[in-house]
Amino acid sequence: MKGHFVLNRAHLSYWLRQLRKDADLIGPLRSTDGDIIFSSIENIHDIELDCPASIPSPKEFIFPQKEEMFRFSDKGVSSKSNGERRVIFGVRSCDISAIALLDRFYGELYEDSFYMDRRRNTVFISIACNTPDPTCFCIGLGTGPFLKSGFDIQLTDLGNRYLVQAGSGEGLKIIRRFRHLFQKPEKTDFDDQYEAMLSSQSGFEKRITLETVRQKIITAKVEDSFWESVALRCFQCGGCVYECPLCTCFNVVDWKEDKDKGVRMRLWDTCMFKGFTKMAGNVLPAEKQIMRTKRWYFHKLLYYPEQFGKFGCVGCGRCTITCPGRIDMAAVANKLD
Amino acid sequence: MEKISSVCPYCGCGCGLYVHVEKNTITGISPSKHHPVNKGSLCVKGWNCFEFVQHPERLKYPLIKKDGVFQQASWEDTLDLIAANLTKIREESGPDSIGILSSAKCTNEENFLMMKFARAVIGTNNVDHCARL
Amino acid sequence: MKNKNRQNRKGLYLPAKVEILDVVDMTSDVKLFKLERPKSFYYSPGQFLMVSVWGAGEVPISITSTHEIRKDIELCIRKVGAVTSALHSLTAGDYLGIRGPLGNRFPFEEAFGKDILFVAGGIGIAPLRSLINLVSEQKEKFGKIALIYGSRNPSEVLFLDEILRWRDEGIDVYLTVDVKTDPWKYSTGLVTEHLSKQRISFKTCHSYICGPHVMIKAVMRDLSLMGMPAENIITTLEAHMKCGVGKCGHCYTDGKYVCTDGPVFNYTEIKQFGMSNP
Amino acid sequence: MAGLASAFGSGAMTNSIEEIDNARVLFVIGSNTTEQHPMIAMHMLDAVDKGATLIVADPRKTQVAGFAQIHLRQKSGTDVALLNGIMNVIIDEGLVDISFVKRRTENFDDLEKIVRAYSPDVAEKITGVPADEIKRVARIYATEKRSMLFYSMGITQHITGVDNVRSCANLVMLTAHIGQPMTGLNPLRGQNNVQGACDMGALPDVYSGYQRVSDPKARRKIGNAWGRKLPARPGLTMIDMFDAALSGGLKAMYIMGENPVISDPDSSHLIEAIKKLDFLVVQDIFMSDTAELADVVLPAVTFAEKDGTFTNTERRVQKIRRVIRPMFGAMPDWKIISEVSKKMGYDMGYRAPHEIMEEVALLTPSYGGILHHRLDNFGIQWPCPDTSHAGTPFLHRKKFAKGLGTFNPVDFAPPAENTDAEYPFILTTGRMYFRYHTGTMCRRTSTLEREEPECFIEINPKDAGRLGVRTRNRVRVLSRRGEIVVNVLVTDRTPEGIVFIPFHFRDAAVNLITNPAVDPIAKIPEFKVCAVRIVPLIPKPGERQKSLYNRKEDIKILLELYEEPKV
Repeated sequence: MKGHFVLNRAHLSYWLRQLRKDADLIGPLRSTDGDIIFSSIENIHDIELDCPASIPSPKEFIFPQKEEMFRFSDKGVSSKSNGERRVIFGVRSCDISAIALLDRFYGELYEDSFYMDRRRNTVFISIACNTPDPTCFCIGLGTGPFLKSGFDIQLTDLGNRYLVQAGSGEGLKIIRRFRHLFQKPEKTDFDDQYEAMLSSQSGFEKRITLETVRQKIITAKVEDSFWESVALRCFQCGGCVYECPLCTCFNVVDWKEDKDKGVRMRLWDTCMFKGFTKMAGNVLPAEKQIMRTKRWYFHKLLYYPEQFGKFGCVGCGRCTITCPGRIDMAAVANKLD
Repeated sequence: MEKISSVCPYCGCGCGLYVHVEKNTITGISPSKHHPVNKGSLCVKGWNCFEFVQHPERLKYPLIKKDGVFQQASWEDTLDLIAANLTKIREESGPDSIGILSSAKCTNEENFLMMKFARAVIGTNNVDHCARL
Repeated sequence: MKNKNRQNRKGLYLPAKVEILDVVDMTSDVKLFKLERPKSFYYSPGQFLMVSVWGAGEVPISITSTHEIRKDIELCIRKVGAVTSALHSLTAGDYLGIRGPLGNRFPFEEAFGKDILFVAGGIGIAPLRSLINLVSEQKEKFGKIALIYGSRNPSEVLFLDEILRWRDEGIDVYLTVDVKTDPWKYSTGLVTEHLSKQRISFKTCHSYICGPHVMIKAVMRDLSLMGMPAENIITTLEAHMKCGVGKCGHCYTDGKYVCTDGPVFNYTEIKQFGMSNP
Repeated sequence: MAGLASAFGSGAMTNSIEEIDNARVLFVIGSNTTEQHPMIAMHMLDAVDKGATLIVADPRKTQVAGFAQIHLRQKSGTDVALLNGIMNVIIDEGLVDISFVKRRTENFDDLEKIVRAYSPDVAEKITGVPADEIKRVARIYATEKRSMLFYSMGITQHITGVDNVRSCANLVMLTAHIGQPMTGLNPLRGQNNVQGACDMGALPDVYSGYQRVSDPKARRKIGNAWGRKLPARPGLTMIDMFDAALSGGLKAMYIMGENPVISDPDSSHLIEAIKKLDFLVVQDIFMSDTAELADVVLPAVTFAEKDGTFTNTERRVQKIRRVIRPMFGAMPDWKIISEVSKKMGYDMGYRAPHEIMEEVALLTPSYGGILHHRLDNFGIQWPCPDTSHAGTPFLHRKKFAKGLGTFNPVDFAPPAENTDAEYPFILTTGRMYFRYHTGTMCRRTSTLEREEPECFIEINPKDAGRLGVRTRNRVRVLSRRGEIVVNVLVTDRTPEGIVFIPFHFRDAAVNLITNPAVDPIAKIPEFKVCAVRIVPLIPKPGERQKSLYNRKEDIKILLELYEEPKV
C-alpha cells in the first residue's frame, strides 16, 4: 500500500539519530520527578515510548506560550523568522488531530505568519495509542486513538516492529531519505495494526459523545443554573485554556526596553478572566464567571462545529487533569449526557 | 528546548513546575503532574510566573545615589562602598546600629547567609524578614 | 456583509510606520489625528485600523475620514486607556504604527433610493462620519437623510461645524444632550426619545447606529418596534482586540469575531449574540 | 509562629497537603484558601467531593466559604471567643479525648477554667455566630477522627494573633487531632519561602532550626563553626528596627528582596524612619518604592537564574534550578552577600548554593539530612535529621517537639481599635487572587496586571445604600492615621459594618491607614481590624463623570425600559 512501511524496532533509534542531524529532535522524556516532558533529545534511549499525554500539549512548539513578534525602534519594525527545523516525536493522535485543526484556524482567511513559519518547519511523528489513559475520550470524537489521515507520520507499535504511515509530503520525505531502513508491509502487519486498534478501542474508560451535549445546548435544555454550578467551582487558573491543544487565544504586550525601542510579544491568554474582554474605560462585557464559562464551552461545542465541522475538543483529557475545581469538558459532558 | 524542574516563586504552596527554556529565553511554564501539592494544576500566578523574569524593567546594574539621583556604578565600586559604610557605622555606633532584613522570597541558602552575615560579619542579632505580613 | 480581505498576508502583525500630519483638539479628552495615507491604502466607511504606539501597545480605532474625499486618514480618539493616553501625548511629526484597514464596511448600496437614519452617541459619531460624508456627497441617490446625535453635554459635541454644514446641505439634524448648559439651543434627553420624531418611513428606511453599547441596544430595539426590518438596522461594535484579524480571540462572541465578521453588524446578527450572556 | 511554638515547641504546618484529600473534616479559619492557596483549596474540594465536611470561619463570604457546609461569619477580631465557645461545648458535652490530654499535654485545668466562661450563648454575643452553629461545629470537629484545622493571616494579623493561634492549638490538643495523618494544625504561609526564612533563622531571636540565640550551647556551636563570637542578646524585629531608626538608634539597614514601604502598616511613619537612616542598601529585582529611598541599590536575580531551595508551607524543602544566565548585570543574592562579606574581611568561601546547604545541614538538626542531591524527587519534609531519613510528613507523632503539649488558655480581648460614631466601619485588609504582595513581580505580568488595575473597597449593599454609594463611585476612606481614595465595589461578600481593601496597590496604599499596633509577642501588625470612616466623593462640576451608560444600575433601568414585548 502506498505510503505504508515497516520499521524494525531496533532501527528506530538509528532513524531518529539521523533525523537529529539537521533538525532539533524533540520527544517525550521522563523527568527526574517522574513527569513526562517533551524536550530536546540528548540521548535517544531516554525517549519514553509508551507515555501518557504530555502537559502541556504540543501546541507549545508551534504556538509557544511566549513569543517575540517583532522588535521596534525609531527606524521601524523588524521581525526575525522562527524557522528552526524540528522533528517532534511521540506525539499522540489526539494532539495530531488538534494540530490539523489549528492549521486551518491559523491558515484560513488571514494567515498567521508566526504560526505558519514554525509549522512549515516542523514534522510530527505520532504514535497511535495502544493504551489510552483513564482521562482520554478521543474515541467518541474520532480524533484517536488511531488516525486515518491528518498526520505527518504515524507509527503503530506492533511489538518488534512499527507500521509506519506517511500522511503528508513532509512525512514521506523523511522516510524516503532513509529508505534502506524501511520495508514494505505485509498483510500480517495490517492485520496486527487492526488488532492493536481494536484492543486500544476497548481500553477506554470514558465514552463521551459531545453531540448529545451539543443538541441539548441548542435545544436550550441546559439551564443557566447548571452553568452557574460549573462557574462556581472555577478557580480562575486558566489551566484548561493553557493546556487545551485547541485553544488559540493570545495577548499582545509591548516591552519597552529603552526610549523608542522595544519588543512586541504575544503570550497565551485565557478567556476565563474578566479582563480578557475588557474594553476602554474599564467596561467589562463578561463580568460574571458564568458568562466566561459558557463562552468557553459554547465555543468548543457549538461554534467550532459551525466553523470547522468539528468539535473544539479532541478528548485529550488535559483539562480533566489540570482543573483544580474538577470541572472540565469530560465532567460537564458527563453531567449533561 | 529544555524543561527544567523548579518551584513556583509565588505563594507558600510550593507547586512544582517546569520552566521551558530555549536559547537562554524562557518560553513557558508547565505544571508537574506528579507533584504532591499541585498534581498537574497551577493557579494563574504559577502559569504566568515566567513573564517578569526577563522583563526589561529589571534592575540591570548597581546604582549609587549621588545628590539624590541614582547613577550606574560597577559592582566593585558598589561593594567597596557598602563594605566601607557598614564597617564605619559598626565601628562608630556599634553592631546593633545596623539592621538586616532578609527575604521570604529568597532561597534558604540566601536567608542562611544573610543571618550569618548579620551575626558573624556585622555582629548583631538585628535580622528579620516579613513573615508577619 | 463579509469582506474577505486577503491583503497584506506576509506582515499580518507588522505595522506600517506613518507620520502624524496634524493633531486637532476636539474636546478636553478627544483629539483628531490626521495621518499620512500610505500608498495603495484603500478603505471604506466602517473599517478600522490597529494603531500602535511603540511601547504602549496597539488598539483598534475606526477611521472617521472618507477615502473618496480626503488624501489623509483621520482618526478621532478619546483618551480612555494606556494606549490612547500615549497617543494623546503625540504631536504632528511623530510616527505611529498602523495595520489595516481591517474589518467589514457599512453596507449602503442597499439604501439607494431609501431614507437613511443615522443615530450617534458621543464618540460614536466618528465611524458614522465616514459614511455620512460619503452619503452626503451623493445625496441624490437616497431619500430623506436624518441624523440624531446625542452627547453628554454641549462641550462634548464633536464635529459641530461639520454637522451644521450637513444640516445646511439638507440633512435633518437633531442634536441632543444629557445635561444642558447655556447657550445650548438644541434639545435634551436620550437619543431614543427623538427617534419617533423623525419624518422618515421606518418600514423601508436604513439606519446606521453607533455609540455606547447600551444606547445601541436601546435604539435597535426601538427601531425594530417601529417596524424597521432587522436587516436594515446596522451598527458597528467596539470590542477588546489584540490582533484585528480573527486570531487572538479577544473580540470573539458567540461564534463571531467582531474584527473579521464585523465590526459592522445588523440587528439580526446582534440578536444572535448574547447566547452565553445570561 | 510564636503561638504554635509555645504550645507544641515548633511552628509549622503539622501535616501534609496531600493528606487533605482523605480528611473527613476541614475547619478553615481566617484563610481565603481558594484565592491565596488555590492548590491547597483544590485538595480541600477533592475531600469535600469525597464527602468531607468543610467548615469555614470568615467574616467574608469567600469562594471557599461557598463550598462549605457550614460558614461561620464571626465579627472581625473575635476568633478567640469563637474558639473558646467551641471548646466550651467540647468540654461540656464530654467530647474531650481524655486519654490524649492526660498522656500528652499539660495545663488542661487552666484551660477548663477559662473556657467555662464561654458558653455558646456568651460566644454568640461576642462573635455574632449563633450558639447552635457553634455547638454543631464543635460536635462535628470533635467527633470525627480525621479533622484538620487550617488558618492563615486572618488569624495572625491581629494584636491578639498569638492568642488566636494558641486557641487553635488548644482546640487541636483537646480533641487529639494531632500527631496522626489527616489531622493537625496547619498554618498556610503566604509567601513562597516564609517557612524557609524562619527555618534558616532570619529572625532576631533564633538561629537556623529555631535554636535560640540566648542558648549558650547553640551560640557556642554555631560561633565555633563560623569562627566568631556571636551576640547573645536577641535583636530587633523589623517593626522595632524602624522605630529604632526613627529614634536614631539604628543607623544603617540592608534590605534584601523586601518592599516594606508598601507591605507594612502605617507606611508614612516607615518612610520617615527610612529617611533618617545614614545608609540604606536595597537588593531587589525591580526598582521598588523602598529601593527608591536607598543609597545603594543592588540588582539581584529571580528564581529562574539561581540554584537553591525553598521550603513550602508543609515543610517541604524543594530545589529550584538555574534555568537561564543572570539577566543583564545582576548577581544571585547569595553571591552578593558573600562578596560584601569578603569586602568586610570575612571570606565565606562558597562557590555554589549546595555548599551553603551543607553548612545548614551541619548546624541545623532539623535540616541534618537535607542536601541538594537528595531533593530531586519533590524534596524532603523536615525534620530530617540525617541522610538516611526520608523526611516527616506529619509532626508530633509520639511526643511534641517540646515534650508535653501545653494548653495556653486565653481570654477574649477586643481589637486594639474600636468603631465609634466618627469611625463606624471595621476595615479589614487582605490579598487578591490576581495580585501578589506589593506587586513587584505581578505588575510585570500582563495577564495579572490586566485583571484588577485599580484598588477598590468592598462594601455591603446595605451599608452602601446608607452611604448612598454605588459600584465604581469613588470614596475617601479615613482612619485615625490617614486617608486614601478608592473605588467602591458593592458586594455581599463583605458583611454589614465591615469593609475590605486589598493591600497590593501603591496608588491607594491601604497601609497608609492601617493600625501599626502589633501583637506583643509575635510583633505581627493588626492588619485585619481598624476603624474607618467612609466619605463619598462628589465629582466637582466640570470633572468628568463615568459614562452614563457604563453604570450598571443605569443599564438595568435602560434595559427594562426597552425590554422587548413578549409575543
